[in-house]
Amino acid sequence: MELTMLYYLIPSLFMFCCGVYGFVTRKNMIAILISLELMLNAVDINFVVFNRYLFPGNMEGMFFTLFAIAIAAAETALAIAIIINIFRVASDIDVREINKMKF
Amino acid sequence: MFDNILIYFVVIPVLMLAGVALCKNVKQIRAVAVVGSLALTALSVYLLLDYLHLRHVGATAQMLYTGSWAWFTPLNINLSVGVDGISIAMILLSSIILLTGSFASWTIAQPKEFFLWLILLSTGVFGFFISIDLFTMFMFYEVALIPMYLLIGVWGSGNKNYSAMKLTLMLMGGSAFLMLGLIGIYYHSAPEGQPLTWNLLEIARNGAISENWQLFLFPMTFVGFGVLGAMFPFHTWSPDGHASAPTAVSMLHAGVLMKLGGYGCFRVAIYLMPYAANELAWIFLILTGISVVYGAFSACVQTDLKYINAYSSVSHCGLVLFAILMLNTTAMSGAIMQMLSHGLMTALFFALIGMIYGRTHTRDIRQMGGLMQIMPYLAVCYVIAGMASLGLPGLSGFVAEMTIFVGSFQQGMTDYLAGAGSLRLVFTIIACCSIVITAVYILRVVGKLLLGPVYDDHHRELTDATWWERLSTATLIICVAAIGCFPNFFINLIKFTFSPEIFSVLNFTQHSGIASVLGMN
Amino acid sequence: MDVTLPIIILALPLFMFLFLGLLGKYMSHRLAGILGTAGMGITLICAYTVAFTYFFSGNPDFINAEGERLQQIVFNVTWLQFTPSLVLRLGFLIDPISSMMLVVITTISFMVHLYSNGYMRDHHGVWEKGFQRFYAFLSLFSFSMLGLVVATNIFQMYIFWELVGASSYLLIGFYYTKPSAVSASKKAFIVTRFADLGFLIGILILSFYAGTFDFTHLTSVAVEGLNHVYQVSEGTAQNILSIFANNPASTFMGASVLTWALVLIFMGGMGKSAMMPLHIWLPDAMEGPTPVSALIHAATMVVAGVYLVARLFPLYLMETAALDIIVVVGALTAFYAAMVACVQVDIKRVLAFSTISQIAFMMVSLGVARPEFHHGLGYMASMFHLFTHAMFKALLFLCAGALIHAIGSNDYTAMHGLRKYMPITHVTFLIGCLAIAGIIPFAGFFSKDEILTACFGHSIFWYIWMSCVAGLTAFYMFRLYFLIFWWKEHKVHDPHHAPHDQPWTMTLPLVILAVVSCFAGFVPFGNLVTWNGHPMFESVSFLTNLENLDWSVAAISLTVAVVAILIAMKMYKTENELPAKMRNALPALWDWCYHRFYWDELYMFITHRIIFGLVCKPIAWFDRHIIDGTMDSFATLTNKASWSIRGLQSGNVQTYVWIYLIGVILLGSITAICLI
Amino acid sequence: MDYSQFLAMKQEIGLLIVFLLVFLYDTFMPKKALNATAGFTCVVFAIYTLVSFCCLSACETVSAFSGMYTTGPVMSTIKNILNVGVLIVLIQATQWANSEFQIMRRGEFYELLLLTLFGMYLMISARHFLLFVIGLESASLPLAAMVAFDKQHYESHEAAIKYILTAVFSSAVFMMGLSFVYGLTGSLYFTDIYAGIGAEHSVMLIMALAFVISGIGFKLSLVPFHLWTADVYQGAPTSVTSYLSVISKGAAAFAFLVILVQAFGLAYSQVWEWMLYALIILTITVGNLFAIRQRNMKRFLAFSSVSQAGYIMLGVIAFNTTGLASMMYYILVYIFSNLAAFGVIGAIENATGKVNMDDYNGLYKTNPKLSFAMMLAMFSLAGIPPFAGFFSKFFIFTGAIQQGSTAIYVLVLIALINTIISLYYYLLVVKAMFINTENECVIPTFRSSCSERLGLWITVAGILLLGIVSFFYNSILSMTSSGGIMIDL
Amino acid sequence: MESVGSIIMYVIIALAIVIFSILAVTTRKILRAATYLLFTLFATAAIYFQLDYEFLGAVQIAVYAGGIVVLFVFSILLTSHPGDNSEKLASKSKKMGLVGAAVMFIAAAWSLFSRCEMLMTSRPEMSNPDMQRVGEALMGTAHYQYLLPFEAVSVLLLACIIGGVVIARKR
Repeated sequence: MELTMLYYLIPSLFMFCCGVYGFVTRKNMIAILISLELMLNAVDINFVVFNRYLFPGNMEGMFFTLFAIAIAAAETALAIAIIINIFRVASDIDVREINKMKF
Repeated sequence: MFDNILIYFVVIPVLMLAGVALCKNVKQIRAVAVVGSLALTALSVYLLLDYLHLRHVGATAQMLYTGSWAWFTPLNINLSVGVDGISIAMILLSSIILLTGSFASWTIAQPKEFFLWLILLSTGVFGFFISIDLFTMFMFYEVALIPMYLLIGVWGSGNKNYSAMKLTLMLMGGSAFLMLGLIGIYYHSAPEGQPLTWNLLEIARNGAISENWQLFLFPMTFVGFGVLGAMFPFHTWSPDGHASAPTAVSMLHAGVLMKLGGYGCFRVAIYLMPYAANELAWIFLILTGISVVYGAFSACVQTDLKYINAYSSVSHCGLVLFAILMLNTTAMSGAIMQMLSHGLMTALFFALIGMIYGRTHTRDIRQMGGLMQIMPYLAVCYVIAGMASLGLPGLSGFVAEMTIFVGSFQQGMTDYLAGAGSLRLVFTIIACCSIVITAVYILRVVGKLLLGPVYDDHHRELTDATWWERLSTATLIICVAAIGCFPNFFINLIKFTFSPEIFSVLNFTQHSGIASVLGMN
Repeated sequence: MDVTLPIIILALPLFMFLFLGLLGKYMSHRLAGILGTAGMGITLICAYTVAFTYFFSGNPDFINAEGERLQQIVFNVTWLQFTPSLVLRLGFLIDPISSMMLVVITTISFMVHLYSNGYMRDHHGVWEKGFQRFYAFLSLFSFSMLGLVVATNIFQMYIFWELVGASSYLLIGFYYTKPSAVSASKKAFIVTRFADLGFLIGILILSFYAGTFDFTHLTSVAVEGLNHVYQVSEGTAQNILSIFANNPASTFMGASVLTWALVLIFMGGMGKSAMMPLHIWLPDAMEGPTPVSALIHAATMVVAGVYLVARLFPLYLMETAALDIIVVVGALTAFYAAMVACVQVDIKRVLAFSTISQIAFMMVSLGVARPEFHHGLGYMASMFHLFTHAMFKALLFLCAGALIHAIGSNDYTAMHGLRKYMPITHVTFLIGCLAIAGIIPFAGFFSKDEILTACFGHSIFWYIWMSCVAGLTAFYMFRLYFLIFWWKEHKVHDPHHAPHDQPWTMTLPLVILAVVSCFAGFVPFGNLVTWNGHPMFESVSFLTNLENLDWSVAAISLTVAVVAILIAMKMYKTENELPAKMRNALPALWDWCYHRFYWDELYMFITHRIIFGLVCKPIAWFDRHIIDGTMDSFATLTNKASWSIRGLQSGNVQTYVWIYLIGVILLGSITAICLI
Repeated sequence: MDYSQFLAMKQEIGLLIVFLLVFLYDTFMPKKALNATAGFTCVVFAIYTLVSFCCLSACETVSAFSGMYTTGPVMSTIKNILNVGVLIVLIQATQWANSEFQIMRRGEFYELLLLTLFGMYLMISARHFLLFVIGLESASLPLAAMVAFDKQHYESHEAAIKYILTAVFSSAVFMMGLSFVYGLTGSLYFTDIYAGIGAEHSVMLIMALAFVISGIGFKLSLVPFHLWTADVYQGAPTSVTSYLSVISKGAAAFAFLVILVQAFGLAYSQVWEWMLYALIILTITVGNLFAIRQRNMKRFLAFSSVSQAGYIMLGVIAFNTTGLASMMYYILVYIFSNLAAFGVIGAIENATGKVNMDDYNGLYKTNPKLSFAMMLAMFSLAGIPPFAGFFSKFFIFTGAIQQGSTAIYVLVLIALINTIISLYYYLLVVKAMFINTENECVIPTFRSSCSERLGLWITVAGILLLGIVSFFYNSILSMTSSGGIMIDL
Repeated sequence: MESVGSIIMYVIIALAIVIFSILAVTTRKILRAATYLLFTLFATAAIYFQLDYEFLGAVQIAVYAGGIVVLFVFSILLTSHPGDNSEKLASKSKKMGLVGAAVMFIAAAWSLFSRCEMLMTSRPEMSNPDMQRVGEALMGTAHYQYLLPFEAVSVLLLACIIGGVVIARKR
């Protein structure tokens, strides 16, 4: 058996879909953030795998992942700050309750 | 730029706008409006005479006073102006109606805003008529449309919000098609390799729009302008809009704005796309033919004075487009005459209706009667307007309609004899029937409204026209009679444009009565 | 001919109209009346001068060496140029019939102007409201009518045709506060308008084929055997003939295009001349002031139809099918109107129906005229009858006006036995009756006799038919005469206000017209007015007409007339039961006649139920609900769509991303599927 | 390692200097001087705008960091256009920033704003997807903080969380697409991608393209990626909303064009063209349909801006220099029109706290000048001559039609028909102000602050002049067409 | 041909990713979700290691596992009500989630499999990117060197810090 690229892409894809599922189903906003982390992580894996298998000569994928991790960290921090703020205001972080503005 | 006389037709209204904006009280506003519109009228009369003089001394260019100033150079958009007899006729019409409209709105509430919008509207109108650049033309066209919304919405009556919105949206809907058509024309305005142009004359000279494209662009432009020309089935803004509009706005709208539609139809759609005009005329002939009788029949059973007149406008303006589609010199000249005639007479009508409404506070003919005894001046004017509308010789309606009928019939018979179908002939005869129906609804109104015993005793205390109202109506009546009595003057003014050399569509159907083939004269 | 007089003839009435119409209310009634009458008087003088110059000056412009009368265009101004060949000109054409009409119109018009000075005020001398306006309208009418008769081309005729219609409208509706007058005027206008539609289309067809509107071109046709026709080259005439004869598409629904054109033009004539079925406006038009009825609805405007056919007569000759139609329409109308006239109560209505009947006589006469028979005797007879009828019918109407003025009612039931109170009126009315009944030597005798002769020459059937109508004419006129002046003694309620004869302004026209009615029959029309200008008689004297009578026809018609008068005398001279018996004997007929064969009801049904109810209202409904509804529904649909998709924006961020995801995948996959 | 390459990024450096100045001022100045932070920022930024326009703009295409960063006349121009917009936003925001509740965070507001603008600069100039992503993120993440600025309002927080969650989701999808692109081409340089995809027509690339488009479509709020727009616009402070609606949209639109042209290019245009057809039709229509129901002015303008984005995209799909110029011009005009509207809304909100359309009933009676400005803005947005919006709309249609296919005619027709719907709702605002009178508590007459008036005057002047004075469009168009082919952007 | 060890390693990693991903998004307890996320991130790091990107793996563990997850745990503690740490999922949103995830999976799989031959590539030889190379790439301006993004991301982080400060600050 050879570990072709497919073998790495499938788990990553799966992770991404789990992230989608989590985003759409979870009520807790932090859980949603967790799902988003999964998605971003899946993308990172993709980049790395493509880089490793197809274009071992450069490090594009790797560096993209590197920066993506940084961005993800920043984004998480910001999101968590906002969530905590909301918790202060509404004392609830159920995303389904956050729908005062609609239609 | 300012040595071209035409530019002043835009400059004066803009100055008027500034003037009105600076005015402190109603008297100053009136003064600005009257002086400005008088200046415009004088200018247009001068233009008319000078034009005739130039033609007399042998000017043969299609458009005179042409001028072109670069605007959006990369797209070849210029501010190009130029007029021929038709434009001059329209400019004259517009200035007269603006003048009389100013008088008719002598005592309007919030005069400052009202006149601002009204003058903005007329800026658009004048600009449209002097332009020969499609872009500029379209821009002025839209400038003329939008003030209607506020004029009706703020100063209107009845179901004004609905009407104003409907009118604006429907007209803008038309201009949506129009815009597409115009841009399409632009991209086919010149043969491969030559610079594209928006200039009407150059496009016509190039004749580069391929037949297939004509078939696509012609309906776009024709419908676009046709909406404003109240073509069936896009006419429904007209009854509601006119019914709700204040007097001067109805006057300008029915008198001038609806003419923009007809003018555009022949100046852009037919002039630039002769092939498609010839091919597709039948569709629009049917629609406009329907408009003619349909509007007249509808007018027969209306009870609101303005609705009657609005439907009558549908009928008359339908006749304009109908005649244009005959694609022959006589009928097209008739169409222009009809525009002039309808513009003046319908303005007169709306002025009178506004004056009557201002006194009786109703427009329902069932609740009025015997006004001849109470306000004889207005009543007599109304009768005269009615007579003009039903085509009494000596007034403008007759000459216009007869020219149209003669021209249409000629074309119809030619078609028929050439084996090109009897559509034109049949619809000409149907359109002729409208003169009877017109008589029916006009006399019905005259009989119910003006004659007979006084319906409402409260009306007995009402007064007759004031001096400014008299001035306004008398001016219009004089103009109506002038056209009616000296039609050849106007026909000669118009006719120059409708020669096959200029209007290439006439080549497609070049004809004359068989008699002239045989050498009869 | 000098253009001054013709221009005055047209311009003066127009000027008087504008002058009186615009400034009338600032001047006194009397002044307005005087000005109006004086203006008309001047016109009368001019018209007479022109007519007499034409007929009797012997100027080679008007008459050639062989004594044939020529057409002469005095002036012709381009008014509106439709196409290079179709030009609408306003001009002044003199020829026998227009000269004759000038005389008729100005005479009657002047009489009416004069008469109205007395008529249009009440017994206390108070002027009618709108007196100045009345004169203005009369002037307008005179202008239009004069313009009509001198028209050089068919479109000019149409213009003035419309104008006389409008002035008729204004005059019928003169008492505009009266609803009946308003509706009568409206009816008159619309019915004639409808007829004019036919006229217009006829003109369009004719002008398309002929390439001209001008009468001189249209009617200069050479008919075999007659060489001198208005001095037009034979080639041109052949041209027209060939156009109509050889055109490949010249038939339409079984009739030639020319027939269609002529019939449609005749339709216009039917409207103006109140031929059945377009006659319904004329009886109602009696709502107007009586002088107006005399002028417009008896003498001048209503004969415009006849004049029109006469004007285009050479064209009609080319298509005798159209003439046959004219005969049928005319004969039916004549009979119908005579029947109805026998039972009417309102004296003006009797006269109105009588007018219809008499105009129908003229029509029939034109219809039966053929060059083969006595050089187109029917044409001459028709014009002759037009002339005499104008005189005596105006006389009768003016008499009726006098009666109405005196009594204050239109019904003979309020009159009876007036002979003692109004002797002048009595005598003049009797003269009028004798004239219309066709008693020798009054005017009507000669003209009617010629008509019957012409009929006789054409077809025995129509001859008998028209003779019967002539008998009926004598009957109903004398019925009227006896019922007004005899029947029983007049009851006078108040001796101070007994009916009496009228002021001189009214009497003078009556007397003049009565005298004319007595002698008009001796005018040698055959030498003045013939269809081709060719004189009928070798020499002319006062008794020419008498000498050239066809005595067999004359004797029969005289007998019929006398018998009819005797029957009328028997029935109506004194109060008796006979009329009631007659009525009971034929109740259905009487009823139908009395209700004018229910034509008005039929029209009401068609206009109100069919046109208004089944056309206009549905169209208006369709417009508001279907067309407008569609336009509105665009807006409604947009709004509905807006509401229906608002769920997308649920406010829940999870839905947002879900839609985002599905959206992006759909976008990608649909593109992928489409492209791969 | 030629670090002098940083000097190619003149405008970015200038912007960072402005940022540093503001940052230092805000951090180190005494408390009293802090009241002038707003004014200081405006002045500094104005100077920068001017300098940027005069000196910093690139006269010719300059590429740095081996093609990762490019600037040129067109890029400089769009940045200058954005600068102008930001300047107006800054001026308009002064009143709000100095309000009681915002004093604490005033400096940070300006700092964040400048940093997001920096992100947009990067988006515009990036020719490498990594740089682009960083630009995209720095243009959107700090915005979340700005959206959350109105701490006393719950809506502000709600908007912020909705914004950041969808933004991150969108960037995840975007990066997923990028990973596919990378997998197919092996590089993230636009030029390499352009060369790499060649005639590639696999599902993978199409899907990747869809993901990429969705990521930028999110910033541009194209339907169906627009759902955050309305909520965020409504919840965010008005100044932030106006910034979001014009500046970030303008930058994204331009970046979109750059990506499509440079990375996916002509060879692939038939694919993305069809996607864009669908997106444009959906965007314009759905945006309009939502807008007609709205009563909250900010939410209303949110949907209006959704549909405006559709029109901007017409310039992208035109795929020619006229289209590019028209798009830039459209953005410029749109900045002025929309900022005029937001200026009025902000002024009224600051004075009375009212943002509903019904509250505007009878506004003309009490505040004629404001309602006049608002009317001009509405007419300009609706594309009514002689205001600038007409010209921009006309030119963008002209540009689109220049492409010449039948489909584009249909698309433009649909867009034109949609202008009728948009006219309807813009007129609703005009109607509320001028025609409606039935209002119990009319907004009283008030005098708006100097900064607000200044902002409004600038925008109104722009609305009136940008169209009639042909200089602006002419110079943009001549500049874009002088570059020759689109690929040189 | 891979060594058996790496295959076993792969299987473990893949299973861990799949299982912990599922658990992370389905567990009701939010703290557990964070924990599962941590495991997933570790598994990801393991993939990086397996694919010879040691530096990246290290960063992954340091930043993600060490930083972000801790952040999550703190925030969870800050925002959870005592005794309210489980959530129920509405079946409707479950369905939506399933559909969304499935559609995503299908679409992505479809697109991946459209380039089958690419998926089947075996791992080529590659010299480990040593720190030298990484550092040069990070500081270089040439092709495939990332100085500019590095600077840009610092600006981004600065912006996020300021944003975080603004949000976190009371009032």
